[in-house]
Amino acid sequence: MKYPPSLVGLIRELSRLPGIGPKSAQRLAFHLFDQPREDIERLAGALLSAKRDLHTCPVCFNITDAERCDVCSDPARDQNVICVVEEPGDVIAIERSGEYRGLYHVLHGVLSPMNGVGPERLHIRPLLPRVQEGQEVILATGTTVEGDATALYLQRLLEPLGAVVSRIAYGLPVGGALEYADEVTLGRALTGRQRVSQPPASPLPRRDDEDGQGGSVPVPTPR
Amino acid sequence: MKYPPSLVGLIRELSRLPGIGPKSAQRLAFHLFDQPREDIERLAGALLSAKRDLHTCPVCFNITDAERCDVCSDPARDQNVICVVEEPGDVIAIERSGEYRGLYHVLHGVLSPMNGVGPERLHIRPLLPRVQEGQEVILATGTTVEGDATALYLQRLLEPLGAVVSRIAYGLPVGGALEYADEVTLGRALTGRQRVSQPPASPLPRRDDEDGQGGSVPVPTPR
Amino acid sequence: MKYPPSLVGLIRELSRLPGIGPKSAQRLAFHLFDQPREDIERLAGALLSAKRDLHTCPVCFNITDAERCDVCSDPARDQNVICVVEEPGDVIAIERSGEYRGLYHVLHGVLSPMNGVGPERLHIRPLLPRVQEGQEVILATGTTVEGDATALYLQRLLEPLGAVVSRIAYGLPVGGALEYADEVTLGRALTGRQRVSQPPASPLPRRDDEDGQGGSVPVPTPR
Amino acid sequence: MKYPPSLVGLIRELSRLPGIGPKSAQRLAFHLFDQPREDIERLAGALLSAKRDLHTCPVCFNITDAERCDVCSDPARDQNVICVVEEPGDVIAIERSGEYRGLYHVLHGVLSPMNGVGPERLHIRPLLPRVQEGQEVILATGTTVEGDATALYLQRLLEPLGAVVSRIAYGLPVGGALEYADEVTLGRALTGRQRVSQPPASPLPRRDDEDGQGGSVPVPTPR
Amino acid sequence: MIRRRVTPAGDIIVTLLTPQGKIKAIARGGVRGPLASRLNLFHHVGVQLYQTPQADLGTVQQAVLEGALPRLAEPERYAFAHLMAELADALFQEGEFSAQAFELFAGALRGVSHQPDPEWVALVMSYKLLGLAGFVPQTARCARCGTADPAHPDPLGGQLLCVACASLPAYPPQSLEFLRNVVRRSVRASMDMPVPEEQRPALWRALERFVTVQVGNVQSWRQLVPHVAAVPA
Amino acid sequence: MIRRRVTPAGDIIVTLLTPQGKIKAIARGGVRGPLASRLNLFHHVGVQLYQTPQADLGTVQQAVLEGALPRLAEPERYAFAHLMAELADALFQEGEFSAQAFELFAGALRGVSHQPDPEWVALVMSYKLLGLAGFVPQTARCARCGTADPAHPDPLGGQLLCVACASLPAYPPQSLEFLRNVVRRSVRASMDMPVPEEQRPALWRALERFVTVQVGNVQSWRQLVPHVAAVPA
Ligand SMILES: [Zn+2]
Ligand SMILES: [Zn+2]
Ligand SMILES: [Zn+2]
Ligand SMILES: [Zn+2]
Ligand SMILES: [Zn+2]
Ligand SMILES: [Zn+2]
Repeated sequence: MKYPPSLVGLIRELSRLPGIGPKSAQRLAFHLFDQPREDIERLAGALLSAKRDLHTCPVCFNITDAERCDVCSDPARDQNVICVVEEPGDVIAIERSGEYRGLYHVLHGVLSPMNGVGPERLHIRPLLPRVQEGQEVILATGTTVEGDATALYLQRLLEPLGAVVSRIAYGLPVGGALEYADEVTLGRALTGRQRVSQPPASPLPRRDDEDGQGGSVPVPTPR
Repeated sequence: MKYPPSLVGLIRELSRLPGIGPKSAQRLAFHLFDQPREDIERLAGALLSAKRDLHTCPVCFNITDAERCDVCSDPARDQNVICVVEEPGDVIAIERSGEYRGLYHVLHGVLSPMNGVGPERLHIRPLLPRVQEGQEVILATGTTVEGDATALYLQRLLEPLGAVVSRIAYGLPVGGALEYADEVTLGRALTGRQRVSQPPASPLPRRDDEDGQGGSVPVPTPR
Repeated sequence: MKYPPSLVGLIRELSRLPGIGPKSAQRLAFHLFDQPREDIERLAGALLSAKRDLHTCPVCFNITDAERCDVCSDPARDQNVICVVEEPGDVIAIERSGEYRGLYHVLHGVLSPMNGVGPERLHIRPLLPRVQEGQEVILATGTTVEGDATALYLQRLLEPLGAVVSRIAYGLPVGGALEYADEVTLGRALTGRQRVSQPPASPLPRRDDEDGQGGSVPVPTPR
Repeated sequence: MKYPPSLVGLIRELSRLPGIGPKSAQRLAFHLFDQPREDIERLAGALLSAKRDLHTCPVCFNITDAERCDVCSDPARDQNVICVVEEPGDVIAIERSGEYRGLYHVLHGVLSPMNGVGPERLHIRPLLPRVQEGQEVILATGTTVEGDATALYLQRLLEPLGAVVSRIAYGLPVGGALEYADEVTLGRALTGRQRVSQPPASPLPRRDDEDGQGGSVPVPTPR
Repeated sequence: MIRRRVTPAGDIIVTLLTPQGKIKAIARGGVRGPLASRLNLFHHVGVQLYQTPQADLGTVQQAVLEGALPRLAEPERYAFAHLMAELADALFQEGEFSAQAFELFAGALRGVSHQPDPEWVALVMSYKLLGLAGFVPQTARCARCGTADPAHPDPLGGQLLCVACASLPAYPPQSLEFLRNVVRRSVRASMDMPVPEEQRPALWRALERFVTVQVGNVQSWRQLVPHVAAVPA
Repeated sequence: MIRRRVTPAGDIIVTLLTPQGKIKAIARGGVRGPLASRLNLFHHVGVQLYQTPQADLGTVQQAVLEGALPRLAEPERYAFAHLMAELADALFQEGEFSAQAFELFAGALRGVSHQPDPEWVALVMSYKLLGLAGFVPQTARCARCGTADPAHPDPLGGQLLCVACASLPAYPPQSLEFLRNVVRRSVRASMDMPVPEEQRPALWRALERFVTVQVGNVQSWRQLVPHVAAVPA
């Protein structure tokens, strides 16, 4: 039995989508066959109009359909912090956490020489004029070797500009048990531990934000 | 932060697809954003032309883009057997097994009163004129309760027509161990066991097909 | 840090058990450490007394603590059928299915030349004197290649004795969909299909047992 | 069929073990039945001698077979840091990370009033005399609400003693991508971020340990 | 989420109080994945459950965090949160629809988390939860002889006794006013009239007795609520 | 681990260079579990694979971290580590047994991570890896005409040319000594005789040409090694 070319064509196009194997593509194609024409047209239309309308924000390289993205054009966001992330999806993840009110900068990748990705392939150059003396830049690339390398590279570029450069914390996920943590993460959780008691000498008042840890200071690593 | 409407629209359309949750839809949308325009247009085109070109075969209700489907229009297929299945995907599954050379009939569903699916919602009526006295009809609906009910319903309809009605075998999947089979399946595998030794009295030559089971005869169920 | 030898020893012994990796063994050991002494002693006692009391039934090689096993010594069991299985656990699985009332024979393995298991390593020889002319022997070894090979080997031995030899059914597990079955199993489910309609010529009353398949007869394989 | 009592007894004892369901217990029992007597005796012996030899260290409540545990009796360990953990298994996890050279204190649980676990049920009281003015105590209980509550409780007890109290870091596990982190953890990873650039005013040399983050200082949380 | 237990196999077994009633479910292997963060004690989560007819426990497929109350881990709040969760677990049965119970319980946890006087929140909300579940202390008549307007503690049943049946001095007026009205009047009204701290131990003892007799054993307060811990068991 | 790729479904596909040869495998759903930490680029891991005859990729069941080299993320080392990994990936085939290749590669990564002069480690180890795989630059005779004792750069093939065939001035003596001996002599000996920094760009150009012509396209150095980036592609 030969399959109709337009069925084969649809299955082939669907199986190009990431995370959709040939079997899922086939199931999707049969599912779509059963849908009313309007639904298919709406899906096709959504694909085309997304491609037509969306582009990257010229300031932060987040995805937008406007001249500037929603964060860059919101004066209520804290203009004094920039959080640097790998991908537009990371912006959504951070926004969902509700813990951040500053600006973003989306690199669209990580340094990976063996995949031909050097600094010039990432949106690094346009980040530099955005950074002011004393401004904080949070390096929120992934905690992989590639994410670390990209963060270290940026750190070297940003320090001479007088930026306060920080890195998101490595450690145990919330709800975790030591027993189930891998040894690398556990090691980082120990070396990155934060002082929670007040240093006896300094009479600074302890900050009282809701996680009870905001005012912590790091302690030297015991070996 | 508000997301651009065309991004939101694309994510919504994608998350309507079966097996694609909101998070995968978001990931897919970002992936599609990164693809060249031509790829998006090709995918949208494949969706539209599949919907335009494909329809069900008027004989067997398989999916086709021709007047009759590839199986129905192939004179080399064994015209003396019809295999009744639930969905077009089942035709592909059976073709892939390579064990069948007859015709098909696709019901496009199973009897499910609870979901409002009665016999009139399935392509049952057009099956009847296809069935000749002495022709075999294999009921290859799923081994769920609904599949069984549909098979029993068809059996009652087809027997008066003089058809040889058969049901695909229940039993242990190939590569299975008894210990891991559920007790219902194990029970069916026992009651459906097939005689493999030659009946001593009958001097019929044993068929020697490659799975060594073709010529088997059932044995009465011990209780 | 060095761990106490008796802790290490316990973890080592526990991790020898099948399905218990080093991490589970460690977790088990800590769990056992927290249990009262009596519980540990009861577990150790259960291990030792099981080893002391249990042996294989001299007739069917099932596990028993009596002279003969519970099945062999039960006159209510159907003495006319013997179901041959690989392991004692398979007896329990079949008993749980509630579909069988005959006798058993436990091989304690399958033929596997690669692992040095030939016929002489299995309890095959004591099976032969148990089999009478006309008695049914159900070969219920697994549906793996080794299980098939063992079944074929036994079939050759048992046919000359006049036994009615049968094999448990291959096919779709109960509750299965064709789409999710692998193609080999699907092929077996098709070739092993069972006739459910009454043969028109033969006026035999159709058996009406609850699965509607007991009186079925096989149909020739279409190719 | 009735199963032999010593088989039933063994299966019952085995299925009491955590993580071993009735089916695994049955499989284990049959496996043990096949093992040589010496192996069973060695396992039973390991159980009994572990129970006989092991007890908690009177200083840190880790498991040991000696008067004091291996860590407490090792003068090479850093006597100036105590890491407080929930369970003996956590000591092993931390030792495996290779990032810690100090002492331990094992609570044997977490505060959980609804399970009847108050401070007096944990080994908290014997921790207090171990803590000296200026000594660091790392609170390495889990990152669950219970672990947090226990850590906060200990913090209040230990601060008046002049201890430097710290908490293991919350954050992204090593090798993680923001997109796959849950929003709670991502929020903690952001608020717990560490300064990696040198504060411009203070001319302190940056520590150069291999993770490049040891000398980091926390930064205020932007909202 | 009112209970959370991790099995040695790494599954998380949770008990949730939802607007659709109390539900027990399992997150298989959950302790190793992102569910561990969301399925935390006292978290407000939206879960997607998969329930097969065979299994007795539904399986948590997805969980979305709606709200976390991290301050509940503070020593002065933690035990009260446990008490609320344990009371809710004891009072409401699986399969029982109760949007009101869910709202009341969620409000109780928020109050214990945010209010400056978590002890008072816990006392008020405990009586409100009991009332919603149908357990209302008898305050109009002596619990032993039926005499009207009793005013003395009932050391066995946690209700009120008349002067003749009583062995203890009468409650101070504020405590008496609280016991007589807490179930009926609004939470806000009770919150605005806190009983002085020195009168609370007696109220805790009464509550503990009432719950133990009427509902059953609840562990939380025996362990951590300081006033009750002093009571001989 | 010499390559790592995360699929949108959250699987991690890794390429490992092992004493038993190069292996490609998949860790299903790995990005959400503890495997993500261990299966990191340049990590030395012990893995337990499950290989079915049908599937083309083995499945990573367990992974144990043997060693991490976090300093490889530093800008001055990172590109060299990538170059080593990419070279190893290009030079060694799946199913090819090579304990020696594993040892050499592991030594190269350790060297790039710890040595004060990672560039020199990368140059030496690149030539050693090439030599082990059978790619040895011709240094005894001119690559174009065969004249003995050539001393000039070969801008196309990265080998050596005689004065007649050459268009560029001869290599300085240290560079020439290095090119003639690096494959044969021990790593330690080469490490003890570093070529001065100003001579290295020419060596990198030669290596880049040689690898591109003999082995194929390698991306790493085009991107980050400063000396080579200057070369017109
Ligand atoms: Zn922007
Ligand atoms: Zn057709
Ligand atoms: Zn027997
Ligand atoms: Zn100790
Ligand atoms: Zn009275
Ligand atoms: Zn020449």
